[in-house]
This record gives sequence, C-alpha cells and structure tokens, in this order.
Amino acid sequence: MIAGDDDLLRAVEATLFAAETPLSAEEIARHLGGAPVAAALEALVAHYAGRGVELVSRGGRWHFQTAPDLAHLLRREREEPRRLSRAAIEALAIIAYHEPVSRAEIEAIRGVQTARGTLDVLMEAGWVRVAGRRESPGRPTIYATTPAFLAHFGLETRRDLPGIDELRAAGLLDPIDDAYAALTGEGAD
Amino acid sequence: MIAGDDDLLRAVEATLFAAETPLSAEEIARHLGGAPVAAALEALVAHYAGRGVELVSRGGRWHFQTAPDLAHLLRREREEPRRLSRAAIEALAIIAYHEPVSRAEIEAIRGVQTARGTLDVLMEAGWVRVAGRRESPGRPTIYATTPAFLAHFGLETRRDLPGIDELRAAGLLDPIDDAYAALTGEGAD
Amino acid sequence: MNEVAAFDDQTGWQTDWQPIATTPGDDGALYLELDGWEGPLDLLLDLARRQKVDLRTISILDLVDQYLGYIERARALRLELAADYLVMAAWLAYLKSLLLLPRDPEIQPGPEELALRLQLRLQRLGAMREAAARMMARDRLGRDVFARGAPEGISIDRKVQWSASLFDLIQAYGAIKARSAPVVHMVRERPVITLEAALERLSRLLGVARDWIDLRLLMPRTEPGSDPRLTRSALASSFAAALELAKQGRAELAQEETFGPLRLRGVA
Repeated sequence: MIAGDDDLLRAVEATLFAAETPLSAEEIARHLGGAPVAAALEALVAHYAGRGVELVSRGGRWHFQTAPDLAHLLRREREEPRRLSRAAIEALAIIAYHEPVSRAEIEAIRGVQTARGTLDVLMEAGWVRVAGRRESPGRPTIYATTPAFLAHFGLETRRDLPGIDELRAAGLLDPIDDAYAALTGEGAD
Repeated sequence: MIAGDDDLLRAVEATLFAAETPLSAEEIARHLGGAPVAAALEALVAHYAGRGVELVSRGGRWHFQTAPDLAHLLRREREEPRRLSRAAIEALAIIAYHEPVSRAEIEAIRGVQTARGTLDVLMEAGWVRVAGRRESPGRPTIYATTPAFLAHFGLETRRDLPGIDELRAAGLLDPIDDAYAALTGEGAD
Repeated sequence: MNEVAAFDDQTGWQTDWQPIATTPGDDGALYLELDGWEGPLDLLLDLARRQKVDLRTISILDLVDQYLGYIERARALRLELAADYLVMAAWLAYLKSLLLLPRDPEIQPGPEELALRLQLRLQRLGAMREAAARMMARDRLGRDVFARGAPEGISIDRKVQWSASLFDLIQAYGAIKARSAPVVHMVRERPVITLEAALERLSRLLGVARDWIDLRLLMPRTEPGSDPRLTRSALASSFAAALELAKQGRAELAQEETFGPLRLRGVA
C-alpha cells in the first residue's frame, strides 16, 4: 500500500494533519496498515522544527500545533476606537477633579445616577482605578485616576487640570451665570 | 511585530494551519497587521508541494489539505460526505456551469421539474447561494455557486470546472435558441 | 427493466447517486415504475446513448422508434406510465409522422427544426450529466482530501480603544459645575441678614439701651440705594430675633395697635 520511506512520511504527515485528536504511534501505524512509523515521526519533527507549525508528542500522542512563539498572532486584538459617553466623561471629570471619590459622591455631584457600566468603561479604558475604601459608614469603594489617564490627556499631574477660575475665564462656566440670573430674577441687573 | 521574510512565512503558515476556514490573502494580511503575504503564500505552496499536506487556493481563499494521492489511506473510517440525490447533483452541475441561473433554466435543461427541496439541499450544503434576481419578466431568483463549492470540489476557480472550455466552445452552455440560430442561421455551413 | 438496469451499470457513475431519493411525492408512482429516470427527456437521453454514436449524429427517427417501443413494452407489462411520458410519446409520434411524410411547408416549425431542437436538448442534458459525473469524481474535500482535523482557530479579540480629549473632559466638568453650582452661590451671596446675626445684634443693643425702642431703629442701617430685599430680610430676621429673645425671657415686646410699631425692651 505504501511504496517507500518517502510515501510513508507523507502518509504519516497527512494522517496527523487530518486527525481530529492526537494519535499514538501505534494508532498511526495501524491506520497505515501496520508500517512502523517511528522513523517517519522523527523525520517529520526535524522537518517542521523552526517552522510556523511543529509536530509534538504529548503523553505519547502526536499532533501538529502552531509554533508557540506565534501564539500572539493567532489571537489578535483589534482596536476599535470609540468615544466615551457623556455620562462616562462626566464621571471621569469628577473623579479627576475630586479624587479619591465614591460612586455616591460622583452621583451627588452629577445630580444623576451613574450606571454600573460607566465606571467599568473608565476602568477598562485604564483611566480609573479602585483606590481602596473610604473609612465611613458602608465603607464605599473610592476611585482615582491612573498614570494612563494623565498620559492620555497630556497632563503632567492632576494639578494641570484647569481650576474653576480658569474654566470661568474660558467661558466654560457660562451656564452658571445664566442659571444664576434666571434664579435671582429681577434682582440681577 | 513580524521581523523578516522568514518570520512572515512562519506567521502565514501558522495562521493558515490554525484557521478553521479558508482565508483570502487579504484576510491573512489583515490578520498579520497588514504585511503583504503573496510572496509568502507562493513560497509555502512550493515548500509543501509533494508533501503529505499541500497549500491550495480555492476561489481566492487559501487552505491546507491532505495530498489527493493519499486519499485511499485517509478515506477509510471516514463517513461518506453528504450523499446527494441525482437531481441535486445535476442541478449543482447546471448551476456551476451556467451561473447565475434560474430554476426555470435548470428545469429547461433537465426536462423535468425540480423539487422544492433540491435547491435547498444545495444551499444547506453551502455550495449554492441566491445571487439575486434576473431583470426579466417575473424577476426570477437566480442561483450561483459559493467559495465553499470550489473548496469542496478542489477548484481554484470556476474555469477549472472539468471540460467547461470545451462545453463553451461547443455552444453547449448557450440557450437552445442561440444554438439553433447559430446552427441554422448565418453560422450554418 | 433488465435492459435499463444493465445500461445503468454501464454508466458507472451512478453509484454516486441515490436514484429515487428525492422523487417528488406527488408523482411518486412514476418513479417507482421508471426507476432511475427523471422524466422523458432523461429516458430519451439513455436511449440515445444506446445508439453509441455522438449525440450530434444521432438518428432521431431511430430514437423515436426506441422510445415508442419502450413505452409499448411498459404498457404491455401494465406499468403505470406518468402523463409526461405519454405526452412525449405522442409528440414523438407526431414528429415521426412529419419526418416520414412529404414535407408540408404550411407546418411551422418544420420537422427538421423540431428534430434539431430535440437533439440540442439531449446534447445539453448529456453534457451536464457528464460534467456532473466528472465534478463528483474530483478529489473532494472531506472525502478524498482533508482539511486540518483540529485547527486551533484564529480569533480576533475586539478591544475598544476609548477616546476623549482634554477639552471634552474640562467641558464636561464645566457643565457639571454649571448644573450644581448655582445652589451654592445663591445661599452665599444673597443679601440677607441671618437670624443669628440679628440675634447677636439685638442682644448687643438691648444690653446698652434699657427703654422701649422701636424694632425698626434697631435694624442695621442700610445705605441709600442698597438692595431693598436686604431691608426686608433685616426686618424679618430682627422680628424673629425679637420673638426669640422674648421667649428666652431676655426682652419684652409691646405693640399698641394692629400693624403699629413694634417696640421692645431688655429685661435685666
């Protein structure tokens, strides 16, 4: 059935390639009509050494596997840029300006509930970390920013974040004045 | 990520070995961070030529498979792939050689109605797909083959269908009316 | 039917087929009787092949005779024949008569055209049948050649790369401040005299003066043009402070008439 050494080598190679489970030398031999396959296995190991695929024996059973040093290529991460949601960026801003801060404090400042996923997203982004627990009733988890946060936003330290006065000067607090005027009514000139 | 030609070769080899479905050159390249892989594919085809496993291209997608001449060694203990009815086989051949083709055109060639299930079986096998509608009265659905069809039958492209050039040259892929006109009209000798 | 069986064996490639596997249920009788053929055209093709000549040079007259002969035999065996086989038989008988009789130019299409068209149909069906056989005989994936049995699989993990600019961040913080700050500012900046301040002021003044004094004289002096709300606030908190002092027994309150001046005096 199998003419020469070369044919046997090819047959062993194909058998192992197509096999759905690792095979022992005996199983391969039986599959190929009883030919001794030890030499062929050895030759195949040598042939595949250093290639993208290698022939290995685990517990007496042989199988092909992709070279371990290439594993990173077979599980590849693709980065999908996505913008932070409004809620997430507000939570991040509060953490950055007030850290360390608990979820309840974030909610108190934002004036709305913060979904569980929001802080998860910030932690997944690597910008926020758990900074322990506050020694107060309920021992709430407190959050702080990370060095990656500073790096992403191009800040040396958190002190580089503009203060309230700068925000106002930049017109970013304009809505406050509007709101104040609306509340104080005729009193404002 | 990939240092040299040799590393690229190994990476392409490993990717194709690990892949569960055939991959196009573009897919491989994308997977490997955009490196051009045409030369690596060519080198791999050459490297595996004559071995127990070979690298083949089917419909522009690449995969490793066992060498055809080893079929007799590997076929045993394997269950027969899906058995097709005669009607399904003929319909498949007609679709492959004439695609895209409507059910009425298939029936015109076979001289018999095509049972509803026949095309379904071919589509379920992944060999035939709906290729839209013909812009003719009734807008009939038209069918064509898939890359999986090419892979299953070992065809690099539809041009590799057995005898397709001869059939076309003999006018046997043309509608009867065209063939009749060619035989009796100006083409008649 | 023996003839038929022998012919099928000759073709060889039928082994790959299940001859009656997908016969339509509604005409199942046909397939039981004409095992292996899919319609009259199929039967004609098999008969034509038995002439063992190229389909292009086949004798249509011979073919018609063979078909009609086959149908006759089937009838003699009382095999139930499906209508389309009989329709084909009638049509072929008609074609035969046209071919044998002197040509009538009134009849269109003429017998030669009909014969040629039948021939072309048989050629096409024959070509597809051969093509199908050659296709099925190829090295097929999963039957003759095999893909890798246990591929590791490659996968692409999607990792979201979140993006936000410093401006987004600062603007967001400004917006939060805009939402929450007004409450704080109003309390601090509103022109009011608090109850505490009024209490402190009244206590101090009552300690100095021992006579009845109009409450309004004890209020802080307001600049001309100052916020009138500050005056109202001072009056209100001074009144509340006076009540509080009276309650504590540190002052007495007196009012001669409704809406008249409210006077108070310290209690030693």
